[in-house]
Amino acid sequence: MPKKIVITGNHAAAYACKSVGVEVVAAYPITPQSPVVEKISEFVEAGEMKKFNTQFVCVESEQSAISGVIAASATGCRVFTASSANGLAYMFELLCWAAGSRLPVVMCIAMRGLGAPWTVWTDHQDAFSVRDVGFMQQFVESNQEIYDTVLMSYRIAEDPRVYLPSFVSYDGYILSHTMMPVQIEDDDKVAEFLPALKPHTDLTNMGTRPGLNPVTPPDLTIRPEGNTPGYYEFRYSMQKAHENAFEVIEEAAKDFARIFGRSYGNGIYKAYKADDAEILIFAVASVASESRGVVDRLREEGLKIGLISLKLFRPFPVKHLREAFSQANLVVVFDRDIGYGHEGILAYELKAALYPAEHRPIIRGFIVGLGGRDITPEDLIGGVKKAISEKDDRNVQMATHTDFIGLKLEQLGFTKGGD
Amino acid sequence: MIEIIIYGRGGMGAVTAGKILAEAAILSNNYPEVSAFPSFGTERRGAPVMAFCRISDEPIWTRAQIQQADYVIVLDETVFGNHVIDRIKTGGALILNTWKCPEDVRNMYDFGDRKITIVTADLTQIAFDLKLLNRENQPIVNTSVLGVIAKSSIKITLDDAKNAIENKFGKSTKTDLNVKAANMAAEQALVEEVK
Amino acid sequence: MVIKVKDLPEEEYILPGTRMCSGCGLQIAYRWALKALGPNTIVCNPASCSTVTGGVGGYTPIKVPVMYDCFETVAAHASGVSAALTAKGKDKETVVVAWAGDGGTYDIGIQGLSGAAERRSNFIYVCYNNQAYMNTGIQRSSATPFGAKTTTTPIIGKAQVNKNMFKIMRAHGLSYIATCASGYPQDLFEKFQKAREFNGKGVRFIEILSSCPPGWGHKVNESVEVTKKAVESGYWPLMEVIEGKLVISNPSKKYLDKSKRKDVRDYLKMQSRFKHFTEDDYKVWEQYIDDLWQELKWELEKQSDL
Amino acid sequence: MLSSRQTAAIGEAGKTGTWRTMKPIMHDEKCIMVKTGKLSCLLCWMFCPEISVNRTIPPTFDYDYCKGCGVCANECPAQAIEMIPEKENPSCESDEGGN
Repeated sequence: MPKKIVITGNHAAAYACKSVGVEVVAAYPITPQSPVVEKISEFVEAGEMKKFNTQFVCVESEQSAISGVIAASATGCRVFTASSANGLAYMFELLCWAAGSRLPVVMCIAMRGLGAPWTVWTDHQDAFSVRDVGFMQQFVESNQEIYDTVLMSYRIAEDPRVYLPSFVSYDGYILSHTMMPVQIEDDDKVAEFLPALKPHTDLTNMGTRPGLNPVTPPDLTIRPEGNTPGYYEFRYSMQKAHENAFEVIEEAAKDFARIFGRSYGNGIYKAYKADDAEILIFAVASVASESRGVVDRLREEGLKIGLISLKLFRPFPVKHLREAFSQANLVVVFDRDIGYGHEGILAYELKAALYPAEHRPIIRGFIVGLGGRDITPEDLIGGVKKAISEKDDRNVQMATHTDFIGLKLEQLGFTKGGD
Repeated sequence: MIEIIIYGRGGMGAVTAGKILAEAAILSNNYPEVSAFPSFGTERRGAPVMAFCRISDEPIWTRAQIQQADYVIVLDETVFGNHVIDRIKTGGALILNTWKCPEDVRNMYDFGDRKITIVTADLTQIAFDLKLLNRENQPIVNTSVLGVIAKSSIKITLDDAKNAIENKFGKSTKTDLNVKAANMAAEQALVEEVK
Repeated sequence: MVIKVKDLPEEEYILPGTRMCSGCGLQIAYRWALKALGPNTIVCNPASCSTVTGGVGGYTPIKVPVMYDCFETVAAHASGVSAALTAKGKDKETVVVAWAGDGGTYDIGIQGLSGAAERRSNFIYVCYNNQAYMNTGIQRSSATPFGAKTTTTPIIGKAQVNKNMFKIMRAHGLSYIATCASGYPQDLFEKFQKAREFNGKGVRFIEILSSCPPGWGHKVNESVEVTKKAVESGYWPLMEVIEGKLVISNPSKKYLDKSKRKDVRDYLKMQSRFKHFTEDDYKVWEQYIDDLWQELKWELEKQSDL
Repeated sequence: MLSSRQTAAIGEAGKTGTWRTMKPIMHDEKCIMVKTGKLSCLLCWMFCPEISVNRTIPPTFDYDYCKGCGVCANECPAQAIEMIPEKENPSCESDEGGN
């Protein structure tokens, strides 16, 4: 019997590992991800994962954590790791390695602001900082969605059309430490959804003696034995794999809904009251879930407003977003992150995606809630109203400064110039 | 949606109280959606802490901290004060662990003319009476408070509270003691009549 | 008992026509290590000379599975392979080897190695020590010995004595630790067989003094001779620590007697990296060797007292 | 193609025999193994870094891949191996090799 339990987001991730039968876990604690590591060790020590003979490698750093799971994945095992912020940054080199080796590593990010100055609280800067390492990247809004998305991520990552690692990112504390009801599914149902791993590389396969060699010449070399693959071509094939991922993700989302009766939009984005909306909010994760109540409140005021909550950030669903925004006149983007020297990352990615579209809405971006500054519905309503009032102001549209919501400059002794 | 803030001190189990409350809410079948979370910070033993809980029959999408709650539960009277009263919605309720009666509380603090129901129960005394103490010989009050909640207008019964406590701690004599404390708290709680 | 050359196995695990330098000491060591370990071996290889020599593109001269990884992570990597083998129930038959250079061991990789050693991950860690970052063009490492010229100690040579990795690994309480030299394939062969027998007993650490003709500046044909001189002078004692007990290996045993040790100048003078040495520099080396053996002797005496 | 998988091959770096400037030749009459008629000494085979000495009596060289380092000649206890200039005694066809 599937059971509904009240657990934190971190524990939801750990339960998902148990459900999918992860064979090797290597992880290093960091706030706010630590309880994931603790819970999995508890499962392993209590013998609850004996069926899979799960090995927990208690490494001495994040770098070793990701390195260990890369190696185990190349040895044909289903693997998992998790991190946050500076730990994630410490993994950076190996993240590229996992993707370049096309290993279906699934990894959770309990999102947290990157130091300095130190913060343990949430924003999305860490997750967005690793957007170009080659991982697929999904954002979630609830603990149930964490559990479900980890399940889906394995299916997508291990699909032979994809073979790419995947991030599942959720807000530190806001989900990681918040208890919510989560339905834990039966193993046989999970097995129906997620087939056994068919690794493309298995170092134990002595018969064929495959090595995994990342050293490639810059140009295709014709040798007596045949062609030698080149680095550039590998990059191309990675890009193709990302492009293939869309159909795999949509299939997985459909199958997930059929088997478990839950769904998250089309698996790519979740639309909320968007059908007739002239104004759309665009956000991810905690900001998106906070926006739902905001949409309800503003609808009561008579505004035709909706929400596009982006679930899949990498690959970036350009085609789907062009469709999603084809009716809107105004898009308000709330970024809990910033591309320093430019603007919110979601905002500029969306602008680029819609630039060639036939219908181009006005896109207005705001920065919110960095380093865990609480985002209240009033903050978001203020942003939407400001965007509406300045919608036709050409000067505002042409301006290059970035709007921050919820700053307390004077209270904290800063000047307007940030000094 | 009902919003609840729990005040306590680090080590008293305010966060656990939130979690058990959320569990009990689920078990009641009246509130299929819950979310319980600590005030996000580094918890230090003895320092004032806050925990938050939302229970609802509809999906909960807000992730913001609760500014003003329908119910404010205070596990330790020494953290109580006007700043706590400010966090109670008009029409809401205060549940305070104290030996005082609601009338005394109203007189001692500045409630102004706000319409707030005051509920008091001497959870600390109940814990001492039952020898319900933690490893540091501190009285355990984060479970018995569920009994007081069961007496409030929140649709959670004493049975739900009992089941939630058993789910959390497993069946044992200590758990039984916790349940007993909740029952006693339910009996002894004093609810102020709102004029 | 030293194994006879004719009894060494014929099966090769490295195929000729490799990318390694002419006369490379690493290649002799790699060849005999793999021969000792046999076909059920998985090699993990961080950035180092052996990465490039493992082949460029789709082909490799190495006949056992090799997975390459980042410079600093080979020990964690081997831990991952080892954990995966345990999960699959294949940890008994297959041996995992981390094959790293001195840069990847002494410097950037020491954290991962120490972590793996402490948690008793199950693999053989090999440091082929050619005493500098040879793959990037002979820059100093913390394994570079006193006085050696490298491209980052280009004029006066390295001012510091090298780190003592052997002692550092001993402090981790490993089941098996050994030193080898690329000029002693038989000794190396036997030690790798022994390390294989310790499968299941955590990290086994083997350090190989590996000659490098371009880095050390010796003649290519003297690649074997140079490490022999290192051993004969007493500079590089071949030894083992088995379950904590120190054993001096046969080729080095006689150098407990100082009078049997050959002049270290013969070793140093073969190499252009020491060409600038003055009498004082030689004396530092002589003192280093004396101290080294004094310490070994003390320990052996202490052991026999027990 | 998924990732950089490898297959084992002889001559991964091409015919490395072309790297050679000096070439080993065996003076069979001096070889210990020829003298004794037994597979005994084999030091040239053992020390060869490039696996280019064949384990035969007398040992022979794989000139396709021998890089001419001369370790074998240096280590031969009977001085049976002589290094001679490759140029005057070519034994390997030019090959572009790897890169």
